[in-house]
Amino acid sequence: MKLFEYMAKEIFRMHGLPVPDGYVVESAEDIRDVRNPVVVKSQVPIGGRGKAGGIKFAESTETAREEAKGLLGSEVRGYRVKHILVEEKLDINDEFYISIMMDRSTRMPLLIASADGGVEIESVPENRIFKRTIDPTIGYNPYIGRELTKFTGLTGDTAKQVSFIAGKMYEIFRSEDAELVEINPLVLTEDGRVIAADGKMTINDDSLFRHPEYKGRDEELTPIERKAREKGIAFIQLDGDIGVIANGAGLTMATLDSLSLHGGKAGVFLDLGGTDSPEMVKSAFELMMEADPKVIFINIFGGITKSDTVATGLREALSSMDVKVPIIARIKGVNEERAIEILSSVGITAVSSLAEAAEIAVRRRNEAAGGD
Amino acid sequence: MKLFEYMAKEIFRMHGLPVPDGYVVESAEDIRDVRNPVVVKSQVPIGGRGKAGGIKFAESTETAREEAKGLLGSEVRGYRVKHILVEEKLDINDEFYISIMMDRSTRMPLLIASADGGVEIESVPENRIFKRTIDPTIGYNPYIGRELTKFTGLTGDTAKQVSFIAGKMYEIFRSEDAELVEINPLVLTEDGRVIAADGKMTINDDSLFRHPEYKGRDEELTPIERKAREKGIAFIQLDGDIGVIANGAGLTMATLDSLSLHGGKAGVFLDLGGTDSPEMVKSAFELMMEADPKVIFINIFGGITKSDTVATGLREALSSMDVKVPIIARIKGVNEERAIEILSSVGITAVSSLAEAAEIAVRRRNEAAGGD
Amino acid sequence: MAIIVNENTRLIVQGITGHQGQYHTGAMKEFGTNVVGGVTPGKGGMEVLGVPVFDTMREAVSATGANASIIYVPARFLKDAAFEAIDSGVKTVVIITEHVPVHDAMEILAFSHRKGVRVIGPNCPGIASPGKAKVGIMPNAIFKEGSTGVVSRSGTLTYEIVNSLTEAGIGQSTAVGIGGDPIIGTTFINALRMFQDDPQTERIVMVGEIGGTAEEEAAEFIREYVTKPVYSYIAGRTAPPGKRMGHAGAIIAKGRGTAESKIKALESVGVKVAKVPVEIADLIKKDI
Amino acid sequence: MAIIVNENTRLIVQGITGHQGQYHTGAMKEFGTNVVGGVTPGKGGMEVLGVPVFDTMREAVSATGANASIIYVPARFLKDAAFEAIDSGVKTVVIITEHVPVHDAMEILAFSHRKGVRVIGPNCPGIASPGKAKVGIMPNAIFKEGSTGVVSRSGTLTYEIVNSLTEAGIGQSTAVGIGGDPIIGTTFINALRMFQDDPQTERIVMVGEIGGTAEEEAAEFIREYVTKPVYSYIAGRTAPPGKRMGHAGAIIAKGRGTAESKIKALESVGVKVAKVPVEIADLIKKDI
Repeated sequence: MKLFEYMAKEIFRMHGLPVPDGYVVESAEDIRDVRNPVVVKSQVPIGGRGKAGGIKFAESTETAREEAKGLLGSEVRGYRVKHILVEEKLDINDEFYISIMMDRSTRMPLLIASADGGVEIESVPENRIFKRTIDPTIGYNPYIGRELTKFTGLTGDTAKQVSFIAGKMYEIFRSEDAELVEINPLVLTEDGRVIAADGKMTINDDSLFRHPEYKGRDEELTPIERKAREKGIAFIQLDGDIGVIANGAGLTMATLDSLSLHGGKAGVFLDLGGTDSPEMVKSAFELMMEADPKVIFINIFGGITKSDTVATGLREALSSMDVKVPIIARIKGVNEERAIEILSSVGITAVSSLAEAAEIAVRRRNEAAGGD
Repeated sequence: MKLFEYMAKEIFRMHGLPVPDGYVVESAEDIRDVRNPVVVKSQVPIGGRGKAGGIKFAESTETAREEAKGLLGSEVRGYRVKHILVEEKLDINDEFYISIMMDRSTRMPLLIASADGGVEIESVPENRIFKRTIDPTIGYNPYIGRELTKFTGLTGDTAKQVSFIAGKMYEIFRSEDAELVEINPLVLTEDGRVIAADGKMTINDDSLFRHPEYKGRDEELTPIERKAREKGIAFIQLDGDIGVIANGAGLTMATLDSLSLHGGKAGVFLDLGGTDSPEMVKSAFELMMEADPKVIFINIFGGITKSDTVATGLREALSSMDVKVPIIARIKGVNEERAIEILSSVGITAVSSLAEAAEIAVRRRNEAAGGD
Repeated sequence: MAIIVNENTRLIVQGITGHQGQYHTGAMKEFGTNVVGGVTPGKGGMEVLGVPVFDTMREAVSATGANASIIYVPARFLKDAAFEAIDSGVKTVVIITEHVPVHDAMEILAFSHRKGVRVIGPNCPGIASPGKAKVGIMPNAIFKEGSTGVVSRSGTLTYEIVNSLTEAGIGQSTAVGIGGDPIIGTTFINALRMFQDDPQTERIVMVGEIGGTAEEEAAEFIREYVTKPVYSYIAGRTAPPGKRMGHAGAIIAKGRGTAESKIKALESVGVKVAKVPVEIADLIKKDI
Repeated sequence: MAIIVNENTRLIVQGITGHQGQYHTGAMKEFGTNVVGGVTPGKGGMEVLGVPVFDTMREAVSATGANASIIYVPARFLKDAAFEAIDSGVKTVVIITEHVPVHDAMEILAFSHRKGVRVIGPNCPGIASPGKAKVGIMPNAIFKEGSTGVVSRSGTLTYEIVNSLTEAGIGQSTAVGIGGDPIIGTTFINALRMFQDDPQTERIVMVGEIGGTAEEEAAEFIREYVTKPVYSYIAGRTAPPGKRMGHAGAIIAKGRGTAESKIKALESVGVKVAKVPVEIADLIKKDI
């Protein structure tokens, strides 16, 4: 789960990593008296807010509240703003970049830093970027900070502060089960402080069971997305109009590829995540109906459950629903002939070949869409 | 440094490891009203207190104070008792043994446990003792507790408590830089609690710089021992009468062996710990004078410092002291001829061969001792 | 020969008394796997389908001479079970469990590396060498013994591909599902190296998907090391771009990670890439 | 040949700008060691005795192609310096620093094991192969090139023994002081194995002391592996019993650890044990 900036900074503060003085509000009235210049920052789980007009400056209480009013409820890069972070405006002398992420190749944390902060790090030349794998069996040690500051040309007290911050970031990365901890920009102020002016964190979803403090603090979901998450089903909205239900991410994508080969496009897809239990298929079907597709395409490769059991479950589910759109099922596994029989008996076109099923699904969609 | 039982239990308590209710006193008057039976335990840094009469039981305030009075100031196995631990008397159902120590062979912590607690663990048959190396890169994990309790035949809630305690002991072992954490007996009470009835800990001396909380809490030293420790000199009292100063533990022991070969016996030895600096030699000499030996034997193998520099330092030290006993110096290293000259000029018998020097030292001792 | 598991595999099932553990113990035995024991703490002394159950891995290994384990325990107990397996003396550990915290996976793999133990997974369907042994959850019926090595990041998509190979008469030496998590024990490169070195394997099918750069790295490795023909399918050609690791991730990815990038990288080293799963069998049949 | 250090050793001195670092850099250069660089954080760009100083080990290794390092930094900074060395690409790390916390030593050795780096020490005088290189603090003058390998737990006692060998005309292939701390990187057994395998070494001198069971374990290893003649001296025959690790330690020691136990174990595998240091040279001279 991606944390909002203000949540990331709460965690930074708890670990003793310096952040600007500030607080979060949900309404402009909650902004306190502004004595020194402040930044009014819309809280959206995406970068590029500044360019998109999501960050404002104010020198008076009135302006600050006005700017907050403008931002709250508005859309910034596709996200509705519900929270505003009000912070001291820093006197910036220099801006750095620093992050720690989980690196798939080495299977270890990777520390990334650059003296060229405040811009998109992808745009910084490779030879200006410090990258350092941290062996988790020994963790962060001061020598890594020395390598970092040497590379980035930092010296003296600034180097010490940045080293300290890198160590704190590693501590946070490990203790919070993060996939990413990123500060951009890390600001060197005119008076020599090094402060996290921004903060991004992604917490590994699979670790949330041991981080109850994050419960209910994740990004907002549509009602249907929330329902899907509760069932453990991945729900993705796309721009086509065939509804796809499949088990397993790879098989789901292969299903999209197969539809595409015949000229079809998915409008929504539900991935049951490797399971083929009748209950899950039923839940997915209920969710699918809410997404209102033109055709529904089910692709189940039976692993643990026998195909006919899955088919029976699906037949039961359908008996209590009023489904108007055509359903095409590709069903494979033990007792697939029996499964195909069961589904055919309730009007579902069922076959065992993925290619054939995809072709039929696209044809039906085209029929349903008429002259679209 | 070895901790007294009551200090070890303070640490156990801080980490959530169950210990009996109790408190420490330095005077019998400080014993509070006794409502339930208590144990009155003399605090000495050595095992076998019980047999030596260092542990008493009391059921009334009066008896408790009487027993404490008897113990305070007495000697238990060679140690003067200055502290008394007063604790609830446990209703013992069963006694186990458990410890974690640093194992030289594997260079890793070793967990040792037995269902046969309350006795000297050396007396327990090998096949009743559970031993398990803990890899410090992964630490203690529940499966190690399951192996322990399986081996020792513990089940159910007792097994769970013992597993928990083993994990806590590992946590303490690591966080306190311990060389040893030992509980014997670990008691299973009649009402099903598992409690550390005793506690032993040795903190690694070289780690004390990062454990300021232990400062001044170590065992008592004689004034001369304290002075030696402050100078970084190892001071050991023996039962002979030749005073030995040497640099390095191995060389010091080799010096004793060489003296012994010629029939001599050291009375005290000072090990400068590998250094050969004139200042250290001087300090050692001053300490040595307090120990009042019959002959002083100095054995310095020069490494970093040139021999003549060491000799000059020694000459200076002697000029301000009134040394009556014969001094024999074995001095080896760069410019040893010059060093021997310098020492000879102030009446010290100096040679470069250890064998020869040892022989002379023993002869002088015999002359000094006369008809002993 | 086959890779990793074969007729000499002596398997312990961790979590054998659970629903999944029991079911798959049966399926693996049917496949021909020599399941020598199971472990469930507190259930030592029981039997599951004639297989003796032990309380700890140490006991199980010392009593049975096992050299491999498969783990079905829930994610929150997985780290402990995996450490126990790696520390027990077995040489191969297959982790079926899904939703394993990524930091746990990292620690498990650091330990396995230290101990010289091969880990497959987590979140994988396991491995099967038809005619010899299966250590996993893949349906038995889809396999046929042969000379094609299959390595895949997906679960059910692996079944799809293996099934389509079998239906086309193309048997497998070994099929290994390495798992789709970001942090996994056995990579494409590990599997490619073993297939290249395995005499039974004559060609390799590599099933990838969008995200990460494992396929691009595999392509590099194929260029350097693999001489046997490699066929591939990359799932997600038409899928929307997945979640990315923000800007930090972009630095590592450097424009890689898309289906196009992966397909291009693979084709540039001579790999034949199918557009849909079933096409792999067609590509192979053209060559043999 | 010699063991561990030789004419191909390219050495970095960690803590080169300190008093000890400077002094021994000079002494090692005089001995013939190829000291290619030094490291002191914040002092990069300086020179010490013509040796370039770097801020970090990474830089130093990449600029000089170093393959070994020696560490003189104080105990409280030692763990960081040792991790840095092990992580830098060098293959040998000699830790002179004394009073290293035993848990730090344990962590350092776990990491060195993971990285395949040889650590000597901590709290050791280092290693010298006369005529080739010295990485340590032993006095230069005591050495003479030859065919006797020396391994010792002590510091100054090593000087004593090497010196008495040299005075008796017995040269050394390599002399290594492994350090007297409980937790050390290179053990008697490691050194014995290397000396046995080293063509230059014809006989081995092993200098032990009371405490621990390393000498008893070495005796076991000698029985199994060492065919070259071994001579020994165990310091402390007449010393009082040292500190013991309480009852827990007694379980491990099982009556071992005394001079008698060590001497008996060594003599039982054919090792000739001297009563005093100088006697070692006599024992060797009788045999050659």
